[in-house]
Amino acid sequence: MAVIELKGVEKSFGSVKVIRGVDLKVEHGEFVVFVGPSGSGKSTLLRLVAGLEETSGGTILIDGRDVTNLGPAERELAMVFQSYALYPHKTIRGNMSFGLEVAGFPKDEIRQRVDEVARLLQLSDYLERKPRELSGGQRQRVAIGRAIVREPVAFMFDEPLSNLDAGLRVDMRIEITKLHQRLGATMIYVTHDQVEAMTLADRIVVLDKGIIQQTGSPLELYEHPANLFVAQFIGSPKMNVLPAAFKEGRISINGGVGIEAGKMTGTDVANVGIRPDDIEISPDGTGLIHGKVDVVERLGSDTFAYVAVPGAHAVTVRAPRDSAVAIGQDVGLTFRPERLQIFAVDGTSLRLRPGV
Amino acid sequence: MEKDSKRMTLDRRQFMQAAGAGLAATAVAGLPFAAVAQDKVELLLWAWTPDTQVQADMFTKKYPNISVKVENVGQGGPHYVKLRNAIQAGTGLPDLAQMEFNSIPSFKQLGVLADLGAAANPVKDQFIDWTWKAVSDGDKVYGIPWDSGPMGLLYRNDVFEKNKIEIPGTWDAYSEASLKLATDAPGTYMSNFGVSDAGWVAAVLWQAGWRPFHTEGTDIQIKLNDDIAKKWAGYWQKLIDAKAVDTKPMWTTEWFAALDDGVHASWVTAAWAPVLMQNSMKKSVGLWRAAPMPQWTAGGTVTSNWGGSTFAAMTTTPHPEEAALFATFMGSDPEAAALWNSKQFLFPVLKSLIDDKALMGAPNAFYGGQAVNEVFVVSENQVDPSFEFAPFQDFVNQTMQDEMSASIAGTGTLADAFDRLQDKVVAYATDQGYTVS
Amino acid sequence: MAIVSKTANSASFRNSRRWLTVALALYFIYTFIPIFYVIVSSTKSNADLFGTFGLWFSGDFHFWQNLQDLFTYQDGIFSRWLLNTILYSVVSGVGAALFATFAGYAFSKFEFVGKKLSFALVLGAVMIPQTALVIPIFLLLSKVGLVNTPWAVILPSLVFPPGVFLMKVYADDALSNELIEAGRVDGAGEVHIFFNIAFRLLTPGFATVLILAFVATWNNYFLPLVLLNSSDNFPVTVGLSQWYALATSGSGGAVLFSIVMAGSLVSIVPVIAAFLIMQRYWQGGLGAGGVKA
Amino acid sequence: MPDAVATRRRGRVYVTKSVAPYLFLLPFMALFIAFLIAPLCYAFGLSLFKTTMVAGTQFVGAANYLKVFTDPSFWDGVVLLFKFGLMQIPIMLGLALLYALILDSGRVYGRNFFRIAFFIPYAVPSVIAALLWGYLYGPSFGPFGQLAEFFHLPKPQFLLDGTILGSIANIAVWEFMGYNLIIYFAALQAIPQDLEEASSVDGATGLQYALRIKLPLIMPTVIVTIIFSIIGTLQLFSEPYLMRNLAPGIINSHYTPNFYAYTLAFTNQQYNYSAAVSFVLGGVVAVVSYVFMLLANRRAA
Repeated sequence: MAVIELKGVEKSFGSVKVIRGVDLKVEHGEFVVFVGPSGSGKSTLLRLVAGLEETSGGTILIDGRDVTNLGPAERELAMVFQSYALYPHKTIRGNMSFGLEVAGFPKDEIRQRVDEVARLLQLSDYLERKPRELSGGQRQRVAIGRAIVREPVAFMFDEPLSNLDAGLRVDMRIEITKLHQRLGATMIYVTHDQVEAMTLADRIVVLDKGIIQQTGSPLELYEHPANLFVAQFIGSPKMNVLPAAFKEGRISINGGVGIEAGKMTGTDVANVGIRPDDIEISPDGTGLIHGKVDVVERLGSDTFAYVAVPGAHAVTVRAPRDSAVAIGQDVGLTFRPERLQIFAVDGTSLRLRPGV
Repeated sequence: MEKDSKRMTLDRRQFMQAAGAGLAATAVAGLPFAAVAQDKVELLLWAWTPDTQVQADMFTKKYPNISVKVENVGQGGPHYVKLRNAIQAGTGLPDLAQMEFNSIPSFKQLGVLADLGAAANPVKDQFIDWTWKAVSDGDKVYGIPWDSGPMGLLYRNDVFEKNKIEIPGTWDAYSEASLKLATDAPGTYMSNFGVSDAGWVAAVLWQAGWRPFHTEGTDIQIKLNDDIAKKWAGYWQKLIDAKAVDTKPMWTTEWFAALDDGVHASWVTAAWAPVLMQNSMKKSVGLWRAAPMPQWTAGGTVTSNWGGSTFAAMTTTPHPEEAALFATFMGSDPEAAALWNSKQFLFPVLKSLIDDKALMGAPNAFYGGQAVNEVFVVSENQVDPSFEFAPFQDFVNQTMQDEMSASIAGTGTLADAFDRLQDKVVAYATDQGYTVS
Repeated sequence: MAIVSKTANSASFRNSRRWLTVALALYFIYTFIPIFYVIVSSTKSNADLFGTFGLWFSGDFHFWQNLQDLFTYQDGIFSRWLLNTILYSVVSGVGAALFATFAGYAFSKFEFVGKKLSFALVLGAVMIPQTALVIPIFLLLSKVGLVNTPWAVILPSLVFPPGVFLMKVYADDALSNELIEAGRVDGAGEVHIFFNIAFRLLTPGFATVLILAFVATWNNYFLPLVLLNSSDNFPVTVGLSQWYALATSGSGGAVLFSIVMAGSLVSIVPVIAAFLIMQRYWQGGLGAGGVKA
Repeated sequence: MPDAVATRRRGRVYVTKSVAPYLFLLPFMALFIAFLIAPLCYAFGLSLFKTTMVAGTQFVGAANYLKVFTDPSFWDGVVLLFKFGLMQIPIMLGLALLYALILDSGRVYGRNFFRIAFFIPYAVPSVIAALLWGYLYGPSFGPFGQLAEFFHLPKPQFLLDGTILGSIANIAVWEFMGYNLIIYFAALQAIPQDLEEASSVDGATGLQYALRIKLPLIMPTVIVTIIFSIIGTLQLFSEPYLMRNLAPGIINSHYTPNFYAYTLAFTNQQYNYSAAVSFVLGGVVAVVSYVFMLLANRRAA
C-alpha cells in the first residue's frame, strides 16, 4: 500500500486558480474522502493525484517517489469514475482485463485474477456480458472490479455513487467500506455528499475554493469544525448560525442574553453555531432565545421543528419524535453553552478544542 | 545546313520509297537519320481526333525505333487548357500536340512551337498553298497540316424543293431565301445563326474580307469592328429581327435535331461537316445536298476555312528531330494522309489527294448520291490565304461568343457587339504588353 | 410514441397520414424523374434516344447492347475508368475518414498549443473557392512530378476539412472523457487508447465521413480534369464527359449518346449501393453533426 | 505487486498525452498544409504579380485586387449569385424542413423508403446530374417538351435568359435537398419524446407542435445549413460550367465568379488576376457568412 503526499500542489486553468496550494499526506491503507461543494476543486485534486491533470505547481509523491510529471499509467493507481467509464464494446471480462493486457500480463494470470475479483464482487455470472446489459449497481461493481484487478497501490474514487438511486447508494457505500476493510488499501474518495464522507472516511478533507479548509476524522470535523464553512458543510441538518457579539466576557446571542464564553482564542465574535441536536424546546418565556414554530417535519425517527427567530435565520431543532410541538406555537430554545461553536468575523472557529 | 537538309531530303525520299517497298528495317541504319532512328525513342502526342493511334502506328512500322503514344487530354478547348497549364507549370508538355490553325499564333507567341522547317520544307509543295501559309513564317514551319475545312453550303433538298427555293449563289439571295422561308413555312429556318461558335463567325467573316489582326513582333493591329464587320452584322441583324434565322446554340443535341428534322434548311459549313452529319443523323438520309459557299459579289470565287488541324512539336521535346519527322509523316505520307480522309473522314490538305478524282468524286447516299467532296475541293482552292489569327485567339473567341450572345439575347445589336469586342480585345492586348494600333 | 399510438386509429390521423404520404410521393416523383430517365435511356438505341418519348421505354430493348458497347468502346477503357474511380474513391475515402477521425479526436479530447488557431483554419477552409486551389495545386504538383498520376487526385482528396469538423463534434458527443481517462489509468498509451477504445465508439462518425469523402471523390470532376492527362488515369466523370464532348462535337461519334447514358447509369449505381449498405451508420453520424453544430 | 502496472509493459510504443494530439493531427495537418495552405499561399503570391505575354512578369502589389473591385464581370457574377441564392436556398431548405417535419411526424407510410429515396440524388455526380437535366430541359428531346408537343401546348423553355437561373437552381435543389433533409431529420429525432407528450397535454395539435416546439429547437441546425448553403452557392461552378454548351449565349464566360476565375486562368492565361479574383470571392463568402451569422445571432438573442 502506498503513502500519497501532496506538497504545495497548485492547478490553474488559464487564469483561473482551481487548486491553491494543497499540502496533504495520505497514510498507508487510509480511506480519505475529499468533500466540498461543486467547484471546490475536490475532483481536480483527485485528478491531479491520478495524473489525469498536470499540476501547475508543487509536487506529488507516492511512497516517496516524485510522480508529479509522470502519466497516470506510471503512478500505478486505479480509478473508479462517476460514469463508470466502462468500455461499451468490451465484455465485462474484457473491461476488467484491459489494464492487465496493456501491462502485458500472461493470459492465464489475467484470467485467474479477473475470476477471483469477479467472485469477490459477485460478478462471476456476468463476465461475458456487455456493460449495457447490466444494472447500474452491477456496472458500478464492474468499475470497482476493474480497479481492484490491477492490484494498484491506491484507489481513486470520483463520485462513484452519484449515478445510483438512494437505496443502492447506501448498499454500495457499505460494500465499499467492506472492500476497504478487506483490501486495506489506500483510497481517496471524492464526493459532494457529506453523509457519504462521514460514513466512509477514516479522514475527511474539506475543500472550498481550492483550499483545504480542514482535515480530520468525521467526528472531529463534526465536533470541532475549524471554521464556519466546515461547520455548516458537515452535519445534517445544517448547523444553525446566529449572529453574536462578545460583551464584557460573555457572548451575547442575537442581541439578547449573554452566556459564559468559556475558553476562546479571540474575542472578535461574529456568529455562534449550534447543531439542531443540541437544542431543546422549552415553554415560551424560558430558554436562551425564543421564536415561533414555523414548520414541523415528522420523520418518524425524529421530529424537526423550524423556529422563526427575530433577527436571525430560522433555527432548526431536532425534537423527540413524540414531541407535541405545533405550528404557530411560541417557544423558547435552550442549549448548553459548551455546545456552542463560536466564530470570528473571518469565519474561523474561536473555541479551543479540548485539550488545547 | 542548306546542303545537309537537301541531302537529307533526298535520302528521306529514297527512304520512304524503300520503306514502301518493305525494306524499312535494313534501310534505316544507313541513313543520315541514323541518330534519329538508332535509339529507342517514345514520343507523346496529345490529340483528340479518334483513332489517331492508327496513323501513329503506321509511322512506327516504318520507323521501328520510334514509337508514338497518343493521348486524348480533351476535345478542343480543354486540350489547349492542358497545354497552357503545362506551359505555366514548366513541365508536363507532350512532345507533339494536335493544333488547330487558329491556335498556332497563340502557341507560337508562347514560344513552345518548334521549328519543323528542316524536316518539313522539302514536302512543302505537296500541301495546298493556303494551309502551308497558315503554319509557316518564311522557312520556319510551326505545324504540319493534315486536316482542313474549306467552306461550302449544305442544304435540304426537300425543304428547298417544297418551298421553291433556288440554291443561293450570293448572300443576298441567301437573305431573300431566308425571308421567304420564314413567311412560307413558319417554324422552318433557312439557317441557324451560330454565334456560339466563334470559329464559324471568323470563317464566315474571313470570306467577307474581314482581317481583324496583323501581328508583327509585339506590334498588333486590331480591327475587329471595321466596316466589313459592321456590314456583316447588319446583314444578320436584319434576318434576326425578321425572325428569319434561328439562334440555337450549336453542337447541342437540339441543334443536331433541328438539322435532322428540317427545321434548319441549310448550313454554311466546312468540308468536314458532310461526314459528321451523315454519322449523326438518321431521319434526313438522302435529303441533303452540297453547294458552293454563297458569295458577296455575284460570280465571286472567294471562300474561307473553318477548323482544320496540324501537328506541332513542342520546343521542350528532347527528341526534336524525331518529332519533326513524325509530324511531317503524319501530314504528308500518302498512305497515312489518305487514311485521314477514309477513316477519320477529314478533309485533306495534300494536293495529290485533293486532285484524286476517285477519292473526291465518290458519290454519297446521304447526299442523294451527290459527290459532295467535289464542291469542297473547289472551295479548298479558293480559300483566301491572307487571314491571320490573333496570338490570343482563345480570348478573342471567348469574348466574341460572350458579346455576340449577349446581343442575340437583347443587349444591343450585333454591331454593338463588335464595338464591345474591339474595346475588350484592345484592352486585353494592351494589358498583355502589346503595342496596339 | 405513447401519443402516436393512442391516436393511431383515429380517422383524422389516418386522413393526415394519407395526405402527408401523398406529399412525400410527389417529391419522390420529382426526385426520381432524372434517375428514371437515365434508366430508360440506357435501354435505348441511339436512334430511339432522340426518336421516342424520353420517359418511357421504347419497344427496342437495347440495354445489353449498350452495356456491351460501353465496356468495349475504345478497347474497353470504361472498365479502366471505373476501376480508377473505385481506387481513388476508396483510398481517398478511407484515408480522409481516418485522418479526419484522428484530427477530430485530437481537437475534441486534447488541449494543446495552437488548438484554436488550427481548428479555425480548418473551419475557414470550407470557404475557399475550388478554382482558387486547383490551379496552384496543379502548379505545385507539376513541380514535384505528380501531375497525371493517381496521387494527383488521391492526395488532395485526403484533405476533407468538413470531416474533421464532423468528427470533432461527434467525438464531443459520443465519447466521454472519463472513458479515455479510464484507459489512461489502466496504463494504456494514447495510441493504444485510440485504437482499442475510442475508435470503436467513433465508428458511426467515421462511417459518415467515409461515405461523404467517398462520394466527394467519386463525384469529383474539376480536380481530376485539371490534374490528369492520360485517359488511362481518368475517373468515370472525366471520361464520360469527354465521350459526351466527343458525341456532341460529331467527330463520327454520335453513337456515343446511348453509351454515355449507360455509362452514367453504371457510374451512379455503386454510390447508391454504398449509401444503402452503410445507411445505418451515416444517418447516425450526420445526425450528431447536425444537432450539435 | 507495485510492479504490476509500470514495468510489465512489453516494448509497446507508449505515447503520452502531451505528444498525442500532435501525433493525431500530423497526417491531416501535413496534408492540409501541403494541399490547402501551401497552394493558398502560392496563389496569394501569384496574385501580387502580373505575367504578360510580351512584357514578362512583374510585381504589381495590390493592383490586381484594385482591378477586381472595379471589374463588372466579377460583380455581375456576384449579383447573379445573390439572385440565385435568394431563390435556391429558401426553396431547398424550406422543402428539406417541410419534408423532415413530415417524416418526423410519424404520420406517413414508408418513412425509411422516402428518406433514402430523397437522399439518392446526392450520390449522383454533378457532371451526370447536369447532363441528365440538360437532356430533360431540351425543348425537342426533353420529355417535358415532348409532352407539351403531344398536347399541343407551348413548349416549356428551360434554357432561356429568364429561366435558366431557375433551371440551374432546380438542379441544385434536386441534388442537395435530401442531404439537408437527413440533417434536419436527425436533429428532429434528437428532440426528447416527452416534449411531444407535454405539448399534447397542453392541447397543441401535431402541426402546432411541429411549428412552435420542434422548429425553434432545431433552429441552430437550420442556421448551420444556411451558412453551408451560402458558401456552396457563392462557389457555384460545376452546374453552369456543364450547362454552358446548352445555353452558351446566356451562361457566358463570367457567369459566376468561380467561372470567371476559371476563364481568366485557363482561357485568358491571366493566372495572376484569376488568383486575385478567387481571393476576393473568398472574402465575399466570408463576409456574407459572417453577416448572416451576426443577423442570426441577433435574432436568437
